[in-house]
Amino acid sequence: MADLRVTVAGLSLRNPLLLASGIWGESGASLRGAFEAGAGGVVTKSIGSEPRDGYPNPTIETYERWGMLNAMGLPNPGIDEYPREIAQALSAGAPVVGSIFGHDADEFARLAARIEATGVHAVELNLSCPHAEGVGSEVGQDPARVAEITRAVKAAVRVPVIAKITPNHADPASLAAAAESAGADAVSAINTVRGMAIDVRLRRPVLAHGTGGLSGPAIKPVGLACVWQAFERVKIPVIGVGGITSAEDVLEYVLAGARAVEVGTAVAFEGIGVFGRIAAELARRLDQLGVARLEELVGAAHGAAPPPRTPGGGQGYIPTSV
Amino acid sequence: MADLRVTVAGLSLRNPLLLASGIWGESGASLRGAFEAGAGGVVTKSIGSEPRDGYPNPTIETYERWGMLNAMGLPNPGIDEYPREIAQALSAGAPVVGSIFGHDADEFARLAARIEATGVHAVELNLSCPHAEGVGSEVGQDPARVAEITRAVKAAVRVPVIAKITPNHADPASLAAAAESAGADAVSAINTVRGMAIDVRLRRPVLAHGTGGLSGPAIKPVGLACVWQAFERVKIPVIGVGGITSAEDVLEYVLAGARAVEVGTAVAFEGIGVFGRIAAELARRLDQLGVARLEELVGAAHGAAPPPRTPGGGQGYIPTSV
Amino acid sequence: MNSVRTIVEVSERIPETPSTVTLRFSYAPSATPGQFVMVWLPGDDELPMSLSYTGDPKGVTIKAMGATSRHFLSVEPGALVGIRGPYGNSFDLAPRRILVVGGGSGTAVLAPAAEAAARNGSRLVAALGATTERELLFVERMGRIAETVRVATDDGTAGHAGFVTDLVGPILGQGPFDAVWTCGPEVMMRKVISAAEARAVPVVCSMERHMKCALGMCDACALGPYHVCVDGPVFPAERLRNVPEFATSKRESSGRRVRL
Amino acid sequence: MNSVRTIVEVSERIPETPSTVTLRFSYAPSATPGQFVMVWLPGDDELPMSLSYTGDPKGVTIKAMGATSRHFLSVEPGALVGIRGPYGNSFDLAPRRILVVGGGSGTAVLAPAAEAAARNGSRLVAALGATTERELLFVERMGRIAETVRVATDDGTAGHAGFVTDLVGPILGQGPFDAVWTCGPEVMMRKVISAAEARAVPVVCSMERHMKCALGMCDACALGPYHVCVDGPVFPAERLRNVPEFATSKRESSGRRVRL
Ligand SMILES: Cc1cc2nc3c(=O)[nH]c(=O)nc-3n(C[C@H](O)[C@H](O)[C@H](O)COP(=O)(O)OP(=O)(O)OC[C@H]3O[C@@H](n4cnc5c(N)ncnc54)[C@H](O)[C@@H]3O)c2cc1C
Ligand SMILES: Cc1cc2nc3c(=O)[nH]c(=O)nc-3n(C[C@H](O)[C@H](O)[C@H](O)COP(=O)(O)OP(=O)(O)OC[C@H]3O[C@@H](n4cnc5c(N)ncnc54)[C@H](O)[C@@H]3O)c2cc1C
Ligand SMILES: Cc1cc2nc3c(=O)[nH]c(=O)nc-3n(C[C@H](O)[C@H](O)[C@H](O)COP(=O)(O)O)c2cc1C
Ligand SMILES: Cc1cc2nc3c(=O)[nH]c(=O)nc-3n(C[C@H](O)[C@H](O)[C@H](O)COP(=O)(O)O)c2cc1C
Ligand code: FES
Ligand code: FES
Repeated sequence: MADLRVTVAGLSLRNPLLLASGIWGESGASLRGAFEAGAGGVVTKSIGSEPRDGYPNPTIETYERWGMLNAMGLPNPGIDEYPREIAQALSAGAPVVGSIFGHDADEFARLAARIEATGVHAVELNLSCPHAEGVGSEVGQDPARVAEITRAVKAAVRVPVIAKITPNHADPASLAAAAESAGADAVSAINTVRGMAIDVRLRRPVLAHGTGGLSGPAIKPVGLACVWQAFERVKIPVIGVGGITSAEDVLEYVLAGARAVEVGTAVAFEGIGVFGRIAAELARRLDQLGVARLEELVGAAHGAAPPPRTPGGGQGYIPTSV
Repeated sequence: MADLRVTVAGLSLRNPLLLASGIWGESGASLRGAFEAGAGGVVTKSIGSEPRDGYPNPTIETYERWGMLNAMGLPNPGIDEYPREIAQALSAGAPVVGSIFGHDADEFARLAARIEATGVHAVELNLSCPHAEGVGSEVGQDPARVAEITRAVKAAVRVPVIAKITPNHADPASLAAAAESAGADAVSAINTVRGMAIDVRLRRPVLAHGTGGLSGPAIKPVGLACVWQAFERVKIPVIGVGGITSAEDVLEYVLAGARAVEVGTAVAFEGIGVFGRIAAELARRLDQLGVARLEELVGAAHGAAPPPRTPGGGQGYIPTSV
Repeated sequence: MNSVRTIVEVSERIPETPSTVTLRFSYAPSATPGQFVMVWLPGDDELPMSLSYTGDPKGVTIKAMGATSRHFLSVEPGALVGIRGPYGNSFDLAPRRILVVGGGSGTAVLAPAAEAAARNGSRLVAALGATTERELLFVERMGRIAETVRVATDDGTAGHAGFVTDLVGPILGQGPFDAVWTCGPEVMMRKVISAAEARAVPVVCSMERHMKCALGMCDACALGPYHVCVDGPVFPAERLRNVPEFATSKRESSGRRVRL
Repeated sequence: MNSVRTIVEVSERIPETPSTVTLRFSYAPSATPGQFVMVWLPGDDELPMSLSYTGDPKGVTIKAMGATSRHFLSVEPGALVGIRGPYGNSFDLAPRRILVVGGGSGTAVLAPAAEAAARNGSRLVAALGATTERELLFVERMGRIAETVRVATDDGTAGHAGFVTDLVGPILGQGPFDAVWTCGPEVMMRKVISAAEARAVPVVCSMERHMKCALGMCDACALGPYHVCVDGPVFPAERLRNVPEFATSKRESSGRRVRL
């Protein structure tokens, strides 16, 4: 039976499947439930300094089984209330990553210290939520601010720090590089892709907030490209996120360079059993492929020979780094 | 019967459906065929200074009916050869938009003048192809270069100029604003979303080029958000592109602010008959909605009242411009 | 999971009490009693609402609580609302002798379930409570199917003066019952459970929690190890026994726990 | 449209001529004779290839032309290749008397079509051409189903010394034929059409054009008003009559037209 264990940013995981931030992440019982259902570890909902309601409903729109748009607006109980939820997850033995969001480096650093004190095994910086003003990707789209925030958080905590980057950028890998330069222990890619839904009869946006973030299978190609490019650019481990619903998806991310992955929207489409199912599938698939340890495959699609030739005529094809 | 005619960037179209660049766009007979199949007008393949083979195959990957990834690599016969193809489309009476790509403002200006001379009714600047080195979004992701290129093209031609912008950016509307400030007559949004596909058994990227661009239904939410934001930011007309497969999709784009739309990937999934079908559907749907002229709906979802209240508790919801 | 949103036209508006209105509309997906839908009032919020009519046309029965539910009261026929669902589980409709205990708008979900059970051959007694006589919901509707309908009002304007829960013990004492179904404020439901447990009658509760996605994803509706939107809203009381939040706390929109 | 790519293992490699090899593999989607698949040699290009075997295992028969097709020659059993399709239309298999005229690797697509027609009761004559005897493709395979197989080689090492097209007139003169099927260089096919038209026998041609998407989208395979990938590859000669490019020009990868 193939070995699914991975080590990433100091986390030792029994399998590479993390619960993504924002899914089953507000209550300690849910975090625990996700772990018991087979997740290798859990990332909490992104927590801020104050309780925050998020946007009014409608906060989600779905597209058959291939996509979902959400603008939750970062609802969270705030850092004063949340530690009790984390405690419940930790007591179940789950590796817990505390996700935080803030307006500036100071706020991030303060939140990081607070959440570290709960006993989380790592901190993930939400530098990438596409639908919240003054936080999320608004602070995370500038490499300089990514570096500044990462540096401040690194100075404030001892646990590993993971920077979660946005795909809504001309060069997402530059954000990964900025995080690495400031000492991040890993990057996770990606958060949702900015999107919107309009209702024709009502002549208005569907989400109360107007724009939201696209997740689910639709964004898997986007996530794979970001992970691929980040892997080429940084030495720290990359965690792949976006549209994962099967063992095959996990392996694609791993081959692109991910050392672990996060699973979100699949929980809505399939239920929390998705973790157990994918983990079992993954072990079977690796056996089938004759791979003893999942970690052997990290980044293994890099360096595959490029097409060796120029098709007839014209100015021809010049292979480039992708 | 509802009036589907629209006027955009000086083009008078019998219906808002343009053939998107890169689809049925290399041969004059195909451009003509798309018009005869019901398109309101056609955009040519993006043409460069020299013949260019594009990348070797595989150049496409599909995802059921909801998405497609391509890295054609801008194959095109070059500006010396292409005028004969345009002539064939013009002779059929089709409104023709000549799409061009280049490495810098000079090359764009030269190409624009050359393509204007063929008699095209407008020029579209490809500032947004996500998978070609030194051209496409590499020049189009910087507002200053978008403005510089647009300005140079405007100085070189009399026909209207449309800047096609990329969604792979932190703030795509800023690219629209840059184009407007430089005199663009319209913007089209969006080109494809950067993405990648990996094959697990082969342990390599599927596309010969590695990364490619995602198109089709998966990116409709992304296109709608870009059109919405561009409409809020600029006064020049916006042309919506991305994932359109039905009259409902067209109306969503129009309500978000598009005065016309382009249809690409749907041609692969349904055939060129998609134009006639959508045009007929559109007329029926407008009749059903009691709308006499499609143009009445342009941008009509803007200004819909935001949710009026804060849900109980917490720091509450502050409506913002989306 | 039916998560596609459909815009429907309200076909009928039935004022039920001064604070409660039923809206009927055609909505194709089939539903079973106990399930709920997410109802969007465009320009306003989207709220979970039990189906008070599960056939065609479907219906929801809304009591004015906060701003949005109050806005729903003024929705007129012809208005467009967004519906998605139905979501959640439903009542077991096997024929038995059932006591139905509804408090306030909680009766909305019990009525279609009671009707369906009656059609299947169940024998029913109903106990309905409200603040005052005019606020009693579906008394007539329940009267058409139940052997007996007992009412209670806080102010004594009709039936028992006091809580509907006061009626439960005496009714259960009068005859063998196989089940109690209840929906209303959690403190009320807890009392119903106590009274029924004393007589070893199993209770089923229909629960409410703040809801956003209704897809078992966002965690807004977390209740102990459950998500009310997918594991509920109908819970046998045994499943609630080890849920410390039951009748003690709930979560706000932010996820913050507040005492009930 | 079957556009999902499947990675298959080559199960058998059959050298057919010094420059031509057949690769067999299991690939589930059903196909009809005349259709093609896109075959990807990982690390190299992906090329359109007619199915030379449409049953199970399927097969493609590849002649070394440029670099990629040459690389295919050295593919061994066990190698992984990517397949998508089948794409395009197919031959009309109604029973008739058919003359099959193949030039070079063109015979690859004609063989399975001829076999299927024969199974349906068609009577067949085949005329096959190549540069030299050892390059003649599927002579034995055609011999098993055709009443007569005539061959032609440029260098006279077998059969008629000269073009296979020289055989068409004489064969058609010998008996009533209902149809001619041909695949090969376009100049060859044009000559076949002339010879058949002189005797009023309708011709069907299997065409090749540069292909990228195979989905009727990218325009690489444009041929007059047609896209060979979806409107073809099988064309009745009448449909080609008004296509000036036929047998005169084709498009390179760039879309630039070049003379044949
Ligand atoms: C499964 C389910 C079925 C329900 N069925 C009915 C029904 O049939 N009839 C009926 O009148 N009410 C029903 N409710 C309650 C209803 O959804 C609202 O909670 C209530 O109408 C108050 O909403 P408001 O926005 O006007 O109140 P607010 O002023 O916003 O707040 C009043 C209370 O409503 C709660 N609330 C606000 N938004 C939501 C939300 N999205 N989800 C849940 N609670 C919310 C608040 O937390 C607060 O406790 C049901 C709730 C659930 C979860
Ligand atoms: C529908 C169809 C069916 C075909 N069936 C067969 C078959 O059964 N057996 C067989 O040997 N060949 C077949 N071919 C031809 C084959 O696809 C290639 O053209 C040929 O193998 C040469 O490829 P190359 O890359 O080695 O040559 P190159 O050196 O690249 O060029 C040689 C020629 O091949 C053409 N070519 C290159 N790439 C492509 C492409 N993607 N699509 C089409 N032509 C291309 C070039 O334009 C040039 O004319 C078929 C082509 C088509 C369109
Ligand atoms: C409902 C919902 C809420 C989310 N909330 C957060 C959040 O609080 N913080 C965060 O970093 N990402 C959040 N995300 C993004 C996910 O963690 C993940 O990056 C994204 O959904 C892509 O993965 P998926 O396709 O598996 O869902 C949220 C996503 C969804 C769908
Ligand atoms: C095969 C293919 C080729 C394309 N080539 C071009 C191109 O040459 N120039 C350009 O501006 N856009 C090109 N595009 C992008 C489309 O014009 C369009 O912006 C995009 O596909 C989104 O629309 P869709 O979802 O309707 O396809 C291409 C898209 C595809 C799928
Ligand atoms: S409402 Fe989102 S999990 Fe139940
Ligand atoms: S190969 Fe693309 S249109 Fe035929």
